[in-house]
Amino acid sequence: MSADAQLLDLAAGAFLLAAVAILWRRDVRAQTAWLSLQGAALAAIAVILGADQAHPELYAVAAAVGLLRAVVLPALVRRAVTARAEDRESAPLINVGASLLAAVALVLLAYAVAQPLVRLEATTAARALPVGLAVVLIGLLILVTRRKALSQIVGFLLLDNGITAIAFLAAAGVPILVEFGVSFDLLLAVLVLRVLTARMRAVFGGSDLDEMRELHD
Amino acid sequence: MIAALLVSLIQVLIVLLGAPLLVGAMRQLRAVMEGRVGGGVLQPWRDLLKLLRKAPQRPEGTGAAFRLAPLLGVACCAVAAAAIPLVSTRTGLGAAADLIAAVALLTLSTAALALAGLDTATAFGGMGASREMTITALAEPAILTAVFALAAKVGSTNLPAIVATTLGHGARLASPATLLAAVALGVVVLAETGRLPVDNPATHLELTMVHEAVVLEYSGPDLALIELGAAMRLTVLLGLWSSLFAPWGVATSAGPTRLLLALAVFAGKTLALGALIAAAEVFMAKLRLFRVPELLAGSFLLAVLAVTASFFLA
Amino acid sequence: MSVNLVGTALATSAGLSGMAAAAALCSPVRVRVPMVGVLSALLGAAGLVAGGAALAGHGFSVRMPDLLPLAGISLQVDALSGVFLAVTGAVIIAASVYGIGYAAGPARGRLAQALWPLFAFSLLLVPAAASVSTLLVAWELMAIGSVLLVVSGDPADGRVREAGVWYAVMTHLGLVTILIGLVWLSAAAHTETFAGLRLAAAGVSPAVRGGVFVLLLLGFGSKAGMAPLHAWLPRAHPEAPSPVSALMSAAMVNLGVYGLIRFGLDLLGGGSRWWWLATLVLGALSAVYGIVQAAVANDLKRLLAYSTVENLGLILVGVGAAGVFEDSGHPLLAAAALTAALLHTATHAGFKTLLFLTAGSVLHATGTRDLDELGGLRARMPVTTALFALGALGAAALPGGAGFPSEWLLLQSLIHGLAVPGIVVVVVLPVAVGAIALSAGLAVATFVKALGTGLLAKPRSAAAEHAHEVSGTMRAGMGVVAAACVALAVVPGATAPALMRATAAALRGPGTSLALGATRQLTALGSTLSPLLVVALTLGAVLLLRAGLTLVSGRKRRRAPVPLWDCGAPPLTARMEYTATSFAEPLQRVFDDVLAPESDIDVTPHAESAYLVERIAYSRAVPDRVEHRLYNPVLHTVRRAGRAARALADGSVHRYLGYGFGSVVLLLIVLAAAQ
Amino acid sequence: MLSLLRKIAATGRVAEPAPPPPEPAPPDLAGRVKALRGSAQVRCVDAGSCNGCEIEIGQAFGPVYDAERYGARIVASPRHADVLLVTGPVTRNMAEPLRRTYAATAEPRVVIAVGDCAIDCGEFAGGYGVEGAVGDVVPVDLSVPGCPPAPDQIVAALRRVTGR
Repeated sequence: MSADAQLLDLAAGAFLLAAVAILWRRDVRAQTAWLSLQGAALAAIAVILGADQAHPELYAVAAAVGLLRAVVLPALVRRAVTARAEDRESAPLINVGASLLAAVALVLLAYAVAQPLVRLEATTAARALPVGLAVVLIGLLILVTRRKALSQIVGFLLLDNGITAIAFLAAAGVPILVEFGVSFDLLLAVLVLRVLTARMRAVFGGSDLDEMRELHD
Repeated sequence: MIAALLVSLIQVLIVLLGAPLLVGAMRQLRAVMEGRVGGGVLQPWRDLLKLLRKAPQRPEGTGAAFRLAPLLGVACCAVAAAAIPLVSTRTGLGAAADLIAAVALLTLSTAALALAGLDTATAFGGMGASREMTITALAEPAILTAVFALAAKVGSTNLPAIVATTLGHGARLASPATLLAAVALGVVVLAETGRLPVDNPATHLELTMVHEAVVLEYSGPDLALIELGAAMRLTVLLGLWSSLFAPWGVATSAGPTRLLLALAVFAGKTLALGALIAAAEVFMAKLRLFRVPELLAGSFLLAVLAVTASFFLA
Repeated sequence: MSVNLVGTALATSAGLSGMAAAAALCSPVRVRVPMVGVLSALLGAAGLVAGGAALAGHGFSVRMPDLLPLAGISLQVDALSGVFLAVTGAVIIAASVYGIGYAAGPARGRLAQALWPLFAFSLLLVPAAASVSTLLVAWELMAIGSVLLVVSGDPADGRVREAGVWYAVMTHLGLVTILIGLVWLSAAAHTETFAGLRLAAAGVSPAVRGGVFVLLLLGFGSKAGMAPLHAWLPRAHPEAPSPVSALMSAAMVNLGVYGLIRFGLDLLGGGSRWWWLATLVLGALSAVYGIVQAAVANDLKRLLAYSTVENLGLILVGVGAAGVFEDSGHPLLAAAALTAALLHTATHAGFKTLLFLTAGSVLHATGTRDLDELGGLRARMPVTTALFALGALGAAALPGGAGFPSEWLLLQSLIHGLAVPGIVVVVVLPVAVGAIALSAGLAVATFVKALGTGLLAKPRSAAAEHAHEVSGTMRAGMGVVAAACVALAVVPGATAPALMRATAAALRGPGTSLALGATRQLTALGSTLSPLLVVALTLGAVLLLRAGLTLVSGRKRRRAPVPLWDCGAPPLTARMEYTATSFAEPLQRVFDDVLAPESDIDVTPHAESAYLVERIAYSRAVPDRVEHRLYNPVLHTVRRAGRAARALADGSVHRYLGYGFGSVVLLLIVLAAAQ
Repeated sequence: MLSLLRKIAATGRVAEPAPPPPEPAPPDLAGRVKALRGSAQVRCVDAGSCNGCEIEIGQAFGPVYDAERYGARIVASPRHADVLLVTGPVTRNMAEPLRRTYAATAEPRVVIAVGDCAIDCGEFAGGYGVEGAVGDVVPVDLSVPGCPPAPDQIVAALRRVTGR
């Protein structure tokens, strides 16, 4: 198979590996490191596709995505990690081992359901499509099973990375403006959440979502 | 045929003689990073020679299992070393050099040692055995699934075939399947050889011991065999890993010069991997025993991903 | 027709079983047990001969119309039946010889002794049946015989009786499902002979065939201990007398697999993919669940029973894989998978018989099955310990063990399964391989526990302290099967030709790619395994090392006896040993979510002060969760229904007459409405 | 991690240069020294010391004195050991354990009494809980005087055993 195809596979593999590692690690700091790697992989995918399908504007998208996903957002999360108590997911709702096994099922599911799409157009990009789907599912899994608000932000970012990857792989890149729009309100969302967690920590001394059930009354 | 047997013999000998040196080198690197001078690369050999000459003991009430385990440990590693294409793909076992068989042999040596630990009827022996078997049992799925990923591409679990095919298509190594499998097997190798973060080979605290607790009762020549076996196990597993994921330099043809080169490359690769582990251990702390399953579950996940990737992507 | 070896052997076995039963009924107890033992062993030998002949290519078929009203008895033996005949026969030989020395108390009674040969013969009859009615008769004979034998051990014991009830109920529910399925099938195909079904099955509508298969999967699966229908197995097998446990666990459960292969693959001709995916998944499930339960079991025979669930699960994985591959047009893969399943049936029968017999010897010598009470038998019962170690090696599927080649073959067939198109297959196979690997790993831990805490180390109780080696006949029984285990472990390739005939008979297709005649090694689908070479090399290396060691350390080789290192404290007692419970504790924690163990700590404070603890009681039990979650609710509802029904019967005659009258009127109304 | 790497690079070797080797072991020990081939696994036994000696032993095996470079290593079980480093006056409770430890150590074995208390009970001589000096319980081959002895003296004693 062609060098491009192999590079794309490689990038997709790294993308997926990062998602798994984020699920694997409890330490939010380590998670952010993997998050930046995933952002880089995402940018790489865009670049490869750009080279492959001769869409020069994809380079610009790649640059923007790389900057935002690999540098800015992880940095924001990292800066949100201040209090020692905050920086590891001590007790997720289901233990890490089990959630990893759940991830196995999710990935297999992603591959299974994506097959029709893949068969639709047998390009390398399409064959890597399930990876994006799998990352989306893993992101959702993190959103569901993790307690700390920060871990949830991480899951949220994972989810969005997955969506972007799908966009790239399926439609050879969403229109540049859309991408920027998405990315920026994502940025906004993260900032808001950060401020919120900071305030929550200031007020309640922790951002454990279970402890916040009492807030609604 | 003679040449093949010779290759196997050479492999066994280099593992047998080189394993303690590998351990020595790893300890030395660690010492240097800790600002010490270190005992030197030859220290493990000095220890072994001394232990071999010490008076053999028979702890009360221990039986055949206790006496057999050290021998079996070394023997299994030796056979595995003869089978795995560490230096050349033309090993003496030929078609019978099977990946699953090699892995099972190493498991056999672990089980024998665990039985020996239980046989002593001491609390620590039993504790170590229990932990060792727990880890082995949970490592098995990751190993075999990774094997599955590698063998499915080649269509055989025959080691020389796998290595030869990989050498044929070097590009395959860069496929996600292979990379994921490599990470998965790497984690398992750490667990199976009792390195950090699964087990601390240098611990003196019985309550944190896994492998050390099993062998607390051994002394003299038996202990020498145990240490030699552990070192050989490390060497063989590192060699297996490098033969599967970095097979460059493994000779596919006979010929003395070719073999010598392959020998040198093998030594280089194994030392490099060992150095990597030793350096990483400086930064790592031991995991709690009940965090180890997480680690192994993760490696199993990676192995499954490798299988799916090998089917869907490549 | 000329004299037929298979037929003669079967007839001989029938005659022998009759003689043995008669001898058991009308001979004094002193003579009874040895006589029955010898005759039953000969019976088994006859079965072995029949199976061997069938595997060697001799066919046999006979019809005895007037032996059974309506349908008559019709028998037919092909290579597939041959496998199960041979395995069963071999198990019968070992168990019967062993039983001579083992039988004690109630087990020596007339009934128990008479049942044994009849049960054994029914086991031979099932795979020889060639018509639905014959099969059902043989099956019911087998069921009744085994139930009675289970309770024959110690009818006074409450646990034995409970196990018997569980087993009786479940085996008959299984029989009912099989009955419905087969009757439905024969009704749809308008014939009940296997030959006829084989031809007519193609004409039956897929829906009917699917329904029939589901019923058969439930019925035969429950006999084969397939989760979640396995609940009877870990209850009945431990409570039965050990030779009976061996016969049930190593021979009877196989017949469930036989039924599945015979009907699913052979008569129904493969059917559709989902049948076999279901079989495969259920098999993988049973494998993992069985071994996880075995890993935390403390009762030696219960542990072995759960290990049976695991191994039968592996066999079902093989059968399921074979079906999937056959369905997707990969005859070679299918043949390899089925061969793996059949080979594992044989090897499992070997090591499981050995394990149950040795466990029986332990029970016989110490009077307990509780691993926490055992230990230290190494010095007291060397032969038993050595043979148990051999069996454990086989069950752990390690090189040199009987289980290793068959599991290797199973993995080979699965590894090549990725060639099969279809998304489901690709999703299922890796998970199946993971499940097999997990069960293999846990099996190693389980049997290290069983051997290490049960037989090695120091005795943990007076019972184990005063154990003694068992009698000659028992050792002979164990020795026979041990030899078979070694043979299967070292030269599995020798079985290749026979197994290929069997797979060919089952798949009606070509043989496998197993190397014909290459008895030294096992070659399948481009991979080769040579257990002989591996074992020889390892043993050679061990001897070489010993020699080298004596050379290095010279004459000082004499080992100076020293006390165990006790950290300087006074000597270690047996109470400080690691027990089976403590050994399994980490695994139990890891699988907490699966096992849901029930442990409770009860602290009694001292009389003077609440801060002084007088004693702490800790108890832990790992119940079968499936049983708790699935069976108990059902049983509860049944019980409630029963109670409600009791209210109807209050003993007043008028009321009963009223019921009768009411029902008649109701019937008339229905009839009127129908016109 | 990076910071640790930087620290490692900045610190470099902290071990002091090796002092000249001490005079060889006494004749009765020479044979065993030869048998040990420059490798000595060490088991420490605290027979009742005030822990001053333990601190010094810890230093002896620390980065600065680094006894390991001469082939000495601390092990977890007397079964693995050749050398027993015994400290403190032997108390009544520790006398038997000390004997057992000595018995558990395989030949050839060396006993080093570390600190004045180990040599002659030092401060605690005649104490009601004191059984006697180490020499009264097990045969002592080398002794390291001092209260507590300096790490380099301990290292020197160990070097006489390993002969390096």
